[in-house]
Amino acid sequence: MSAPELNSIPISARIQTIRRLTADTALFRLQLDGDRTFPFIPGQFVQLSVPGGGEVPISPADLPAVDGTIELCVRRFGHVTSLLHRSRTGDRVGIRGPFGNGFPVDAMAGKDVLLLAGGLGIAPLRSLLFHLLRHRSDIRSLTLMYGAREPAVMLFKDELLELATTGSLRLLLTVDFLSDTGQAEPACNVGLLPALLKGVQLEPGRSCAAVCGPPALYRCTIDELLLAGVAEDDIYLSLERRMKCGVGLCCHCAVGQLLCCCEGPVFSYRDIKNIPGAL
Amino acid sequence: MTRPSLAIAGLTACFGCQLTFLNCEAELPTLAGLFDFTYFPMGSSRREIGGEFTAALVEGAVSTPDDLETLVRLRSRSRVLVAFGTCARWGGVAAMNNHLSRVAMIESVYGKGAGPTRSFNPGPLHRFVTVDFSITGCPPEKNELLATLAALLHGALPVFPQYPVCTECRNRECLCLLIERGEPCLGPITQAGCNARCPAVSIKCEGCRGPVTEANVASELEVLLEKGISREEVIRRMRRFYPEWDYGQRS
Amino acid sequence: MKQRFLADNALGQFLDWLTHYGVLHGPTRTAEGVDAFGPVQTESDLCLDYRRTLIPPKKYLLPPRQTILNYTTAAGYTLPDRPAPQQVLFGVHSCDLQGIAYLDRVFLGDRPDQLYRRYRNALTLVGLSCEPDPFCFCASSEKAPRNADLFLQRLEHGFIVSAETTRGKGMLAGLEPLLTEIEAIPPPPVESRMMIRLRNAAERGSTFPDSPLWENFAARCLSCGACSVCCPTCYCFDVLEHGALDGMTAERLREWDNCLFRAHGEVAGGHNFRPTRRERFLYRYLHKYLGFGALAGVPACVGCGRCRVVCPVAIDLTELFAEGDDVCA
Amino acid sequence: MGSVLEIKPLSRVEGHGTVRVSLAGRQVESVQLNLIESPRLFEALLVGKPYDELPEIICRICSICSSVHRVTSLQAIEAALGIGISEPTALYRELILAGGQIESHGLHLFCLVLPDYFGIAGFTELAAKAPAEFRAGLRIKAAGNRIQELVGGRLIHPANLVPGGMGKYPARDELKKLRSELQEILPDAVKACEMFATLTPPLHPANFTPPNYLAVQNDDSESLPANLLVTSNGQSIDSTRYRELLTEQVMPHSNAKHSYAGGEIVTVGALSRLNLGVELSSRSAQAFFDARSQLLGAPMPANVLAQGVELVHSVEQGIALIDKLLEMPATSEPRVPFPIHEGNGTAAREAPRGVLIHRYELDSQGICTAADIVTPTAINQAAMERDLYALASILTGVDESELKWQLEMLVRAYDPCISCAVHVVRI
Ligand SMILES: Cc1cc2nc3c(=O)[nH]c(=O)nc-3n(C[C@H](O)[C@H](O)[C@H](O)COP(=O)(O)OP(=O)(O)OC[C@H]3O[C@@H](n4cnc5c(N)ncnc54)[C@H](O)[C@@H]3O)c2cc1C
Ligand code: SF4
Ligand code: SF4
Ligand code: SF4
Repeated sequence: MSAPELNSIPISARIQTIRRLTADTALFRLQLDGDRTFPFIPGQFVQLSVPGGGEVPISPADLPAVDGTIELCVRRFGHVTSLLHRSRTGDRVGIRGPFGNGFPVDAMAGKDVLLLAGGLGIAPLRSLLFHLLRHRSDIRSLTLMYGAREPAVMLFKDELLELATTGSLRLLLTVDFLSDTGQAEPACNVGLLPALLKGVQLEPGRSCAAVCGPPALYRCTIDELLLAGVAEDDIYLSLERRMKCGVGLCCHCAVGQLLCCCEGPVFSYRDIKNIPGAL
Repeated sequence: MTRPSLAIAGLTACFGCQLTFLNCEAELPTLAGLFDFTYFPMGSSRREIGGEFTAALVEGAVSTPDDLETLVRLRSRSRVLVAFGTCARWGGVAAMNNHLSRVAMIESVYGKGAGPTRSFNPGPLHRFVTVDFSITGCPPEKNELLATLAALLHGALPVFPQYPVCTECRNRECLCLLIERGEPCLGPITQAGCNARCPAVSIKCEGCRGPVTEANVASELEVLLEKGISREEVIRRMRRFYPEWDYGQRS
Repeated sequence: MKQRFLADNALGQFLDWLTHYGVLHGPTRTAEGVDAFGPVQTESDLCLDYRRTLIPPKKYLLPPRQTILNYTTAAGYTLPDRPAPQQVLFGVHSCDLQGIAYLDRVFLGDRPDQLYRRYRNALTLVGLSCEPDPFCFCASSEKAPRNADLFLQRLEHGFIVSAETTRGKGMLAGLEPLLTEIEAIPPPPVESRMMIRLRNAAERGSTFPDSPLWENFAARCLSCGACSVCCPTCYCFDVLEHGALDGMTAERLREWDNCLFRAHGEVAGGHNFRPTRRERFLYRYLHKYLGFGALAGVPACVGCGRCRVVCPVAIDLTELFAEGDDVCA
Repeated sequence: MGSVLEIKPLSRVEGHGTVRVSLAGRQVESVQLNLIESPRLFEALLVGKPYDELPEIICRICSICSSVHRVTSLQAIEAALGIGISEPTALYRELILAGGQIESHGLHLFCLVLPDYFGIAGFTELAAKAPAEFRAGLRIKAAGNRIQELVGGRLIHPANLVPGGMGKYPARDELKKLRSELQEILPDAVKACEMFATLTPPLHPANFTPPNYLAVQNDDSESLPANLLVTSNGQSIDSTRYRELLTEQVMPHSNAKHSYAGGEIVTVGALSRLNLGVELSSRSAQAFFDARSQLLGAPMPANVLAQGVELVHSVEQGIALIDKLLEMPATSEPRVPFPIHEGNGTAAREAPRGVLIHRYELDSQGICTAADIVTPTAINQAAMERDLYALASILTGVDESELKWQLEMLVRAYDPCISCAVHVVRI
C-alpha cells in the first residue's frame, strides 16, 4: 500500500492487551495485521478508529516496535474513547498515520532536557522519554516533571520510579492534592506542576523543554520556563485540537495560519506566542 | 452478548415518537430480534416495569402525577434515559401556553369547576430527572432513532448535528423563505437533522426540533422585526414547541 | 485575432455533443426560482443568464455529505468502491472555475484525497463568461481560467470557444464541425477594484484587528452556516461515523462544516479555542483571505459574492477592506 | 364485598387508558373505561391563534391521525374564509388521507391486533411466529407512510398542506414511483384482507347490541363538498349542524361526557362506513361482498375485518388518485390567494377511526375565537363501555387474566385513539 493510502484508510489492528491504569485510563497494545510495522517519531500522532464510533487522534506512548505492535494510552473522554474502553482484547480497531511533526529530538542533542507532563500529557512524553533514554548519551541531562491531579491518577508511576533508580533520569512528581486517605505519597510533592520549576536555573541555549498537558497548563508553565532561562525557541509544546482528517484538509486544527496536524502538533513557543487562541 | 432491554413509553404527547419507532417498517423485524422490548405498552402487552433497562425512550412532556411516576420509575431502572421527541426534550406543543393561567385554560375547555384536576404545566423531562440523551423532533426522524438504537447496541450514543436547519436548507438548494419571501422562518434558530423538510416544500420552518445550541435569538428577532413581522407573532411562533426562549441570547 | 465561434443556433447540438463526455449538468432555475447546477436534458432546461447558483460547483467534487469509508468486520475499513459519475458541467463562471482551481490545490496537493481525485477526474468543465452584478468582484469574468476544459465567451449571436486544458484541446478538435471562425479581439483582463483591495490587504497580512465591524458581525451573525455552505472555496468538513444495526458494519461520512459554528474549535472535554463568535469571524477571515498551511498566503476568496447574497443578516466581510484599503494598484 | 379488577395501562392502543371492572363476588357489576390521557387542552391552545397556525398546531393532537386532522382543519378554515382550492390540491388531500388510512389500518391490523390472533404479546413475538405476514403487513403500512411523506413532506404532522393549497406539489416522477409501489402492495393488501376474513377471531362471542352506525357521507352534487352525517337508524343532517345531532351527556355515575346521536349510542369507524354504503373500489367491493356475512349489521369486533377491506380500498384509491394527478397538465401555483375576514367554518371527514369534525370561529383578523373538535374515539366511548359490559357479563367466572385479555381485545377492536379524544373523560 502506498503512503497516501495509509494516510486515508485505516489499517486493521487487534487489541492485544489492555492494561487498566486508572479508573478512566488504560494502556492498549495493538497488534497490526499482516506483520506490519508502524514507524513514528515521539510526539507524532495516529488516528485511531473504533468501528461504529469514529476516529480520535492519539499519540503513541511507546517507541516504534519491530513486532508490529503499538501502545496507546487512552483516557475515556467522550464518544469514541468510551467505545474503545468498552472493547475487549481481540477486538478490531483501525489505525492511520503517523501524522504531524513530532518532537525535534535532534535539536535536543547536548542539552539539558526537561520534560513537563500534566495528566494525560505523560502519554506522548513517555514515548519521548524512552527515546531519550535509549540515546541518553546524546543529551546532557534528563529531567521529567510530572503532575497529576491526585496520587490515584498518576500514570506509570512505578515504572517511572524504577527508571529513575538507574540514575539516567531525574524524576520529580507532584500532585494537586492528596487522596482522601490524606496519606503522603513517598517521592511526591504536593502542588501544581509549575511550582516544581520555582527556583530552577538553566543555562540559556543549552537547555530545552517539552511540555504536554491540558490547555490550562501551558500559560503558567511557560512563564516559569522562561524565568528558569529556557529560550522561547527551546520550549516545545504539543497542542491539542480536534483533528478530523490528520492531513490538513478538514481545517479544524488551524492555529493561526498553521495547521496543527501537519505543522504541529509540536510547536516551539516562539512560533505560536503571537497567535491569538493558540494556547 | 445479552440483548439490550428497552423501555418505550409515552407521557403527555401525541404518540408520534413511539409511532416513529413503529414507522421503521423495514427495520422492525430486525429490531425485534436485537432488543428485548421489556416495557412498550403501545407495541406489546408485556407491560410490567420490572427489571433493569439498558435504555428507556420516553416520549412526551410531564404534566400529571402519573407522568411523573412513570418517568421516575423508568429513570431509576434504566442505564440510559433518552428524551424522545420535542415534547420530552423541550416541552412541545402542549407547553406553548405555559405563560397563561392553566386554570383558565382548563375552564375554557371543560367549563367552570369541571375537567381534570390533577395536571400541571407540561414540562420537559430534564426538569424532573437526569436525561442522558435526546432525540428531538416533532416528529423525530427515523434515521436518528435508528442511529441511536444502533449505537445502544454497541453501548454508545450517537453524535447529531449541532447546526441550524438553514445549513441543511441551503445544502438542499431550497429557496430561502426568510430572505426571498420575508416569511418568519425559524430555520436559523432551530436544530437541524430533519434535512430541512419544511423549507424543502416551501413551508417556513416552524421550529419543531427546538432551539439549536448556538442560537442567535436576538438577531433572529431583529431580522424578523425588520421584515415587518410583529414581535408578538414571532414570539408566539417561537413558543410553539419551546416556551422558554431567552430572547436576548446572542450565542 | 482569429477565434473559434459557436453560433447560438448550434448550441443545442453542442450540448448534445457534450454528452459524449458524461452526463450533462448546467445552470438551471428551479420552480421556486433558485438557480442551481443540475442535470440538463435540453437547451431549454438551461438558465444561461444566471448570475450565481445558490451552491457552487463544489458539490460535484465534495458532496455536502459523502461516505468516505465503509467498515466491515471482515475487510476492515475500505474506500467506497462506487465509481464517480462521468459528468460534464456546462456554464461555469470564472469565479467558480477559480474556486475549483483552489479546491484542486487543497485536495490534490501533497496528500491527495482519493475520493476528491476520483470525482475530479470524472468531471469535465465548460466555462461561460458572465456579467458581474453589484455583489460580484472576481478577478475577471471574461477571461478563461486555466482549468476550464472549454470556455465560452458570450458575444451577441454566439460564443467564442477556447480550450484551456489538454482534455479541452482534444475536445475542441472534435467540435470543429459546429464551429466557424470569426475575427474578434479578446477582452482585456480587468480585475475588480475590490479584488485588488482584497489582495493588497492580504499581501500586507492585515487582519483589521481594531475594526468595530468584528463586534457588529459577531452580534448579527445567526451562525446559520449559509455563507460557508455557499462558498466555492469553503471545504472544512466534519467526520461522522455510524454503526449499522447489524453490529458488523459501519459507515464513515464527511459533511460540510463551518468555522462559524461553535463546535468547530472545540476539543474533547469541552474546551473551546474559539469560544466567541468574534474569534470565529477572525478565524474565517484568516482562512478566506490569508490562507492556512500549505496555502498560507493564497487568498481563497474568488469574488463570487455568494456569502453576501445568502446571508440573512447581510454580513459582508469585504466591508472591512473598503474601510481600510482603498489603494488601487 | 366487591372487588375491582384493573387493566392498566391498556396495551397496543394509541394513548393512555385503563379498564376497571367492578365485581360483586364473581358477578360483574360495572365496567368503566377511563381515558386517562393527560389533557393537552388543544382547544385552549387554538384560541387566540391566527387561522394559518391552527392546522399546524392541531395536527399534533395525534400522530396516527395527523393527516386527517390537518386536512379537516384546513377545510374548516377554508369554509370559514370561503377559500376554494385547486383541483390538484383537492386530489392531493384525498391522496394523503388514503395514505393515512393505509398507515393507520396497517399499524392497527399488523402491529396491534394480529398478535391477538396468535395469542402472543406483541410485534416482537409476531416477528418470530408469523414473519411473512408481519413483513407483508409492514410493507403495506410503509406504502401508506410513503404517501404521507411525499404529499405532506413529513411522515407525521404533514407540513406541506396549508390554507388555500400546498407549499409545493410533489414531483411527477416521485408520484410515478409511488404509484408502482402501491401497485406492488395491492395483492398483499387483498391477501391480508382474506387472512383476517378466515382467521378465527380470538374474541369470545357475546350478546352485543346491534350497533347504530354513524358516518359522514359526501354529497358531491354541489360545488363545495357538502357532507352529511348519517346513521343507520335513518338520521341524516348536514355536517355543519353536527351539534344538533351529536349531543354530549353527563353520565349519572361520573362527571364525564358521552356522545350520542339523537339520544342514541352510536359507533363510528371502518365497520360503520361499510355498513352505511360508502363507495368502494373494485377489489375492496369484492372483498366486502365476500365477507358480507361477517360485516353487515355486525357488532364492533368485526371492525378489524372492515379495516382489512378498507385497506384494499385505500390502496386502490391511492392509485386512482395518482392516475388522475398524472393526467393533469403540469400545474401552476400550488397556493391560491384569499382575503381574511370574519367567519366560522365546520368540516367533517372520515378519519381512519371514524367521524372527525372540526369547527372554528374566526374574527375579522382571522384569529380563532372558538374551536370545537369532535373525535371518533370520543363518539365511540359510550358504545365501547356498553360492549365491555356485555362481554364481561357473559365471561363471569373465567379466570382473571383471560377476562382482562378478552376485554382488552374488545377495546382494541374499536381501535381507540385516546390522544385524539381531546376531552378527558372519566366514566
Ligand atoms: C495530537 C493529539 C494527541 C492526543 N493524544 C492522546 C493520547 O495519547 N491519549 C488520550 O487519551 N488522548 C489523546 N488526545 C486527546 C483525544 O484525541 C481526545 O480525548 C479524543 O479525541 C476524545 O474523543 P471522544 O470521541 O472520546 O470525545 P468527544 O468529546 O465525544 O469527541 C471529541 C469531539 O469529536 C466529536 N465526535 C466524537 N465522535 C464523533 C462522531 N462519531 N461523529 C462526529 N463527531 C464526533 C465530538 O463532537 C467532539 O467535539 C490527543 C489529542 C491530540 C490532538
Ligand atoms: S428558508 Fe429558512 S431554513 Fe432555509 S435558509 Fe432560509 S431562513 Fe434558513
Ligand atoms: S424544517 Fe423545521 S419545522 Fe420542519 S421538520 Fe425541520 S425542524 Fe421541524
Ligand atoms: S450567512 Fe451570515 S448569518 Fe449565516 S453564518 Fe454566515 S455570516 Fe452568519
